[in-house]
Amino acid sequence: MPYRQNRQMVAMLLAGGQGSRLGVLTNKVAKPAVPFGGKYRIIDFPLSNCVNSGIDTVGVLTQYQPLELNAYIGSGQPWDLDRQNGGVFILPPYVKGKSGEWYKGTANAIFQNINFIDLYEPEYVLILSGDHIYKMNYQLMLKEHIAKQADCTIAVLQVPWEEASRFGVMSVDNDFKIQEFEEKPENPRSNLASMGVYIFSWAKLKEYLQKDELNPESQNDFGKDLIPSMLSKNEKMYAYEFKGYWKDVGTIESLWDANMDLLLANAPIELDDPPWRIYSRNANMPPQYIGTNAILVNASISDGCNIDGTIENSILFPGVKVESGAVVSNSVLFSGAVVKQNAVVEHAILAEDCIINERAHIGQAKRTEAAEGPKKISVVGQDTVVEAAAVVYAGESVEGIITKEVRE
Amino acid sequence: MPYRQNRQMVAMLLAGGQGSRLGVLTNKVAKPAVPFGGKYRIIDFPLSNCVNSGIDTVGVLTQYQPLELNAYIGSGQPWDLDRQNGGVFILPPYVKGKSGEWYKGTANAIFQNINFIDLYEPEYVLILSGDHIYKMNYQLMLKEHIAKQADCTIAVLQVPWEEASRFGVMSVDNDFKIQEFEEKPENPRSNLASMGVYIFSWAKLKEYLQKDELNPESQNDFGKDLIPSMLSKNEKMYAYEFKGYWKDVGTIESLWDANMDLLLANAPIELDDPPWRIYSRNANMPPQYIGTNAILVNASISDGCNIDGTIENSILFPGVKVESGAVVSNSVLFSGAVVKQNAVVEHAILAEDCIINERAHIGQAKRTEAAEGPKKISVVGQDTVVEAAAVVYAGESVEGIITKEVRE
Amino acid sequence: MNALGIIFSYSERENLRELTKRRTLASLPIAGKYRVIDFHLSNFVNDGIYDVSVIAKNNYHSLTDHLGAGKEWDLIRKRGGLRILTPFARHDSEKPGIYRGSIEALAYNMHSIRRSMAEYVVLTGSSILCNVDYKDLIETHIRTNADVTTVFTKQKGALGGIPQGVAIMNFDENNRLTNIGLETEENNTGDVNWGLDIFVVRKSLLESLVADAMSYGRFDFNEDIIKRLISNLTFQGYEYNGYLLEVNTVAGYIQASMSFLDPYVRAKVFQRPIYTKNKDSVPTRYYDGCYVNHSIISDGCRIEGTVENSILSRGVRVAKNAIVKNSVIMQNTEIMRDVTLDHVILDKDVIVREYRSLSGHATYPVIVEKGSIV
Amino acid sequence: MNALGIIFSYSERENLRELTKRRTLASLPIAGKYRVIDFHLSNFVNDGIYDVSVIAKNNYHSLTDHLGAGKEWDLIRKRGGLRILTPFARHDSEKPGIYRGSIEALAYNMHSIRRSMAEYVVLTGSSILCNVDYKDLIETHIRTNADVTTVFTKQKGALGGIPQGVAIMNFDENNRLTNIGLETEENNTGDVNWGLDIFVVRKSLLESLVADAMSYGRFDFNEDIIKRLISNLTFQGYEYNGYLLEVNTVAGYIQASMSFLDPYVRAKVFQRPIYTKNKDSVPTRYYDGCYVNHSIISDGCRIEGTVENSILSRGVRVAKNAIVKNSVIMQNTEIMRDVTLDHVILDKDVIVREYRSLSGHATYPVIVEKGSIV
Repeated sequence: MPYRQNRQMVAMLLAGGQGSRLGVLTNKVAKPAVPFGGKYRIIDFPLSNCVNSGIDTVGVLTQYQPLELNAYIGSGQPWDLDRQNGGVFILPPYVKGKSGEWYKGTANAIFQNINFIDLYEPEYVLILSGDHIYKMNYQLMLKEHIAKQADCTIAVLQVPWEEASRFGVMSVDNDFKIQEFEEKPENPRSNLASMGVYIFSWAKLKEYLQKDELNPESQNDFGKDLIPSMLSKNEKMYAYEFKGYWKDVGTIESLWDANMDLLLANAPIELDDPPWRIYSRNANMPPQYIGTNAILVNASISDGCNIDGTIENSILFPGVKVESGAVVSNSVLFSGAVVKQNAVVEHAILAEDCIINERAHIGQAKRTEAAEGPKKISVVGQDTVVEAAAVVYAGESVEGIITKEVRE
Repeated sequence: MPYRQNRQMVAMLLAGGQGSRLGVLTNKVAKPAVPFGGKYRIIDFPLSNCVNSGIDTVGVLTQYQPLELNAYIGSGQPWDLDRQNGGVFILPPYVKGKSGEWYKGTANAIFQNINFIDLYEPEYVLILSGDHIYKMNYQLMLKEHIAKQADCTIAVLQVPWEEASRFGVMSVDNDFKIQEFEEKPENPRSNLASMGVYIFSWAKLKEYLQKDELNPESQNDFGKDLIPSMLSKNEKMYAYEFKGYWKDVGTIESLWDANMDLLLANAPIELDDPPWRIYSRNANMPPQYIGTNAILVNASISDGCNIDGTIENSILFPGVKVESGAVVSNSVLFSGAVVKQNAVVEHAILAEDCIINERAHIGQAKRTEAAEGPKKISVVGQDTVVEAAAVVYAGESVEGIITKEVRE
Repeated sequence: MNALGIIFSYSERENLRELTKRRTLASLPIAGKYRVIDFHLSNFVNDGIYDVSVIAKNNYHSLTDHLGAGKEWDLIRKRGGLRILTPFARHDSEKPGIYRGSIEALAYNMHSIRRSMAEYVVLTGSSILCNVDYKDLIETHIRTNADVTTVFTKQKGALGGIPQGVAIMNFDENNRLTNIGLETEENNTGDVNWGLDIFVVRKSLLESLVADAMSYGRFDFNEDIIKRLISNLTFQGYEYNGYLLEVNTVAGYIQASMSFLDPYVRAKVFQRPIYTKNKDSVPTRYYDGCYVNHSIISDGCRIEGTVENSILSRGVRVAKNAIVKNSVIMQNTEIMRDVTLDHVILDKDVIVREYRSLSGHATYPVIVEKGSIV
Repeated sequence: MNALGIIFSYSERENLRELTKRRTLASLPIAGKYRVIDFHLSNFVNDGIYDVSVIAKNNYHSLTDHLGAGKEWDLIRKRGGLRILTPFARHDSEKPGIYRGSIEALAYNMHSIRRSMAEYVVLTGSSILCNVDYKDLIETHIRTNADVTTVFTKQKGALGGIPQGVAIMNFDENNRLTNIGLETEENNTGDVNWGLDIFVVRKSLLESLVADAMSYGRFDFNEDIIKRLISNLTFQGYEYNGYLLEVNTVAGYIQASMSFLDPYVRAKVFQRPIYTKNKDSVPTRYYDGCYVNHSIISDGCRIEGTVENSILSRGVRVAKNAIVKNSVIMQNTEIMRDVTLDHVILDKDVIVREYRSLSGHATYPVIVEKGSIV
């Protein structure tokens, strides 16, 4: 099409990961489509950050179970990304010439979409992932990148030393120039962890993507291959320190944790923030109804819920039903979950449309376990039916129809 | 999402074909994205037919070079298919569980998207392809399908007997019940050719898709496998005779022919037809300018063209430039093609943004050839530059930079 | 559906006091997050009518604001879609202002109505919420060869009677209208058929009926078309038996609002989606010490106090020790500490300061105007 | 861009005869497929200003029809986007109608302007088509610490002079405005700076300037704000040197239209995309025997006759032996066999029957009103 307007920076969102550490929650959906915070999905955060940062052209790279993610993103309208120029684009792998190739790694996914990026002739490319909960102004990071004439800028934040080995960490000089980068080191020499948010000068990135593709040894991954390779060639790479709230939600525990953070008296991340709104697709449900037997203690409840039980320290997505006598505590209930009379749900994540029947108990501590220590999180998969009086013990993940272990 | 409204019929458009018989025209785009008729692309016809027939939920199955096709379809707004419920959905192959699978055949493509179709719980599924130019009310066909309580209805039209062997042909009884189906038979026993437009009762189709998938012998193709298999099981299959204009544009010659049909004094297909409008994405160009040296004889010219030469019996897409002294005849020029001074273009298709420099000659008859017989069509690929005074002979396809054979 | 839906966004016989001072009836907030017109638009859309014109008369700023281009109702369309017909947008703009009855309103907007490609027109007012099955209504209209089909009911209104000012109708054994009159009694509880102000008519016939009535200076649909032509044309009745809420008066409005606390009403009303403007609200937060009982709460509220038997719109704040009972609280109101409200309607953007107490009665609730600080 | 664009859709000093009888200046068709406002909206959007309000006064039916929700200009937005501010949509609807100057127009729409989150406001009229670089304009405004920046030019208008009624300005060596007056001569060809009616100002300052002027009953921006406050505030000049078309008069309009035949003007104007309403037109068909020379032709035309030195909108039919010269032909007109038109403006939907001949002069073209049959 003519008159395609160039962009200073295009964002590429890596949304192809399977997210296998989220277990049953990602059996049917890609990780970025996993629900979060009562009415959001993880991908709402990077998408909203983009729009709020003034970035209006976003490619979303998908390959694992994209049906729901694609339907969720749709035209991009909920994020104001339904533009005549730019907007949001779903970029699946495809067949070129005679054969197709799946995305081999994060860098390869970008490599396969060089043509897409080139359409907008950007000077910079922002690489994002769909695994994190945070609010960040990428424009400020770009300013730094430009000011330092960097080839690559990596957003970092300080993590506790004991956790540093879970991340890509980097050693920097006084000017935050990166001296060393280690992917998940056993003995980290720094606690500046990569947030998985990169800005590259496009010409430079393209050059390295093409090199990386030719390297048969490479796993075609940003953290493992491309960034170390750039560093070894002494390219100008800087860290950009981010000081706000940032949470990787790649595991059941961290996902649960991040949800619970929203319920803290001084929540470290505030979603009710008009100038930096997190947008999401509207479920279009009637308002919630709170019944005559409801007891609500520190809860976040969304449209379409019908609550007649006790909700404590929990987050309920749209259309959840909790009947009288049921108790839901320290839990996250995705859309359409039903908790019937006198059932108990504690320290659990219930996925969409699961049904917890009368007197069932989700998250019951095993008698053999010590009472102390953090409780393990139970997960009930999408569409699962837990039969009346059945028990799912703390830390278990279940799917299908659960009849086991009728409670004494 | 809750409240997903069910549909009586969902359309699935098979747009994954490479269209290799279109040669250089499909090097960079999927066949359905090939331009047609001055401002359209092939896919505009089935999409507009759907909307005009009241079908508002369309899955487009892509896997070959979908970048441009996806950008073209976008939110579906040009076809009024940007709906809150339903609308148009791009359905690429994807990774399920541990691995992904490309679409193996037309039936397999539908098989892999059973979940998508099931979301709308349709009673009927309309299968379309993206290879044909026609205007058809699918609703009338559905009425027939319902009236006959058919399991499958195949749209057919009478073709000249000598062409029948190029199609899937069927023998029918007086009630149009299909007795026999042959895919490209050497000695056709009928001249009722399949248009590649099928309506299936969804329950029945799903059953056969699942069976077909389990059959290791199957090529997972509708015409070769699924329809013969249904016929062999005596399912209720009917032909539905269509009597309007229908043209397969799968080859260079037929694509050129169909374009030329629009220029006939009594064009067999009329695009300027408000109640059955063919929609397309707007190129947003200024109006055309016709210069002081222009001679226009039976031409179709679009926005953004700048014409100062002679245009005869030709179709010019938006943004074409023809300089003074140049002659374009019996040709189709895609968007942005440039024909410089005194160049000659005859019996040719020029793809997007190609440049025919001064005094070059596209479609020149070889001196060795007989003057009689239909002229062969020349094709100049996208972004090709034909150098000044170079010659491309009738029937040749060229790409890249063409300097060969300076004219005497 | 081959039909154009026309919604009159105002009511000629409403008495909603301060609630319609700055808005038209159709944009009155109801049931938490909705406006009255959401129900009418959603009914059309749910029955496949995607060509809808809304006739506005005055005070329609909040209405146009709410509807925008019609995105949320899926009414941005190449063909049909949503049109808001405002009197000032008329071609002969020298006569802006007030229509003398529904016929004049139709006549002045006929240039736009004529452009619709639909064959039939479904007309509805705003003040009655119900869910007539328009598909069946239109099919019945066609099947019975009626000239005009009018929807009626035998049900009583929310207050146990028949709303004042509605048309009382008699039908013969084939549901053909034989007689029409105006209800003048207040709260007639007799057993009569009354009209819901919903009509189906072929568009071409509507055009000529309106042109005809206009040429005689006649402006009322019931009086001047139906009553006068009852023996010349076939007016067919179509009985409606579903849910019915009427909001022409404050008492009716509060009754209709409260009826959403009834699970049966909610189930009926929300059987199909009701679309409304999306506000990107956050979920509602309930804090320690709150007590909520038998209430409808919309997204974006923050509740620290007590809410009982009430309807809360989006973005309402109820501070500690505040008590809200039997009340309808509209969007973005702030109810501060130790406030007590009983039988109160708080319009949008109201602030009620600490320790204030307001109390009305079911038959005469206290209304606090939009933007007030109490 | 952190700016709100405001377009006045009308001009207080236009004289376009029949062309604006039923439309406001901003919806005047021009350059084939466009309306005047397309250029203003596209300029904003191309410079990243996606928050635009259009102030309408009267006759805005065709304008709202053309703009719809703003889809084609990419102005359907969650934040900002397109707002059409019509006088009747005001809160205090008892005073509909006519504004007494641009200040009153701004004052009456201030509730809406105030809602915009933009820090700066760019104001523009409709009658001058140009492409000021708004990014640079706003940056200059900020850099020079101006209170108000006003855009001026030294260029002559299309007719070789300076349009009547514009503001004549003097600046000091730092481009600070020292003097402002009104052009009263017709076709002044002297060497002066004249204002393009484009201003940048911080929104908060605009609000107080407007409130202030209103409280004294002053309604004209140039006279009552700039002239009165010239010594108290810093009014900075910003010179514009690009293309310039002025359409306040019929002569200007036809001149501006014809200038699109100049490849230089086309190159300048269409350097960046100009968006307009999409009509899903088919390509234009040229039949055997047609002759077209030096003309702008839009999509959807069918040409069998002769077209020379003319501008044709979409959907124009020129039958056999018809001759169209030096004319501007608007949308969906039908020119039948053996018609001759010279120096004619045919408004939309006109039919010129066989053998008719109309002929005007460059300085006084014949105008055929919308929908006429000649």
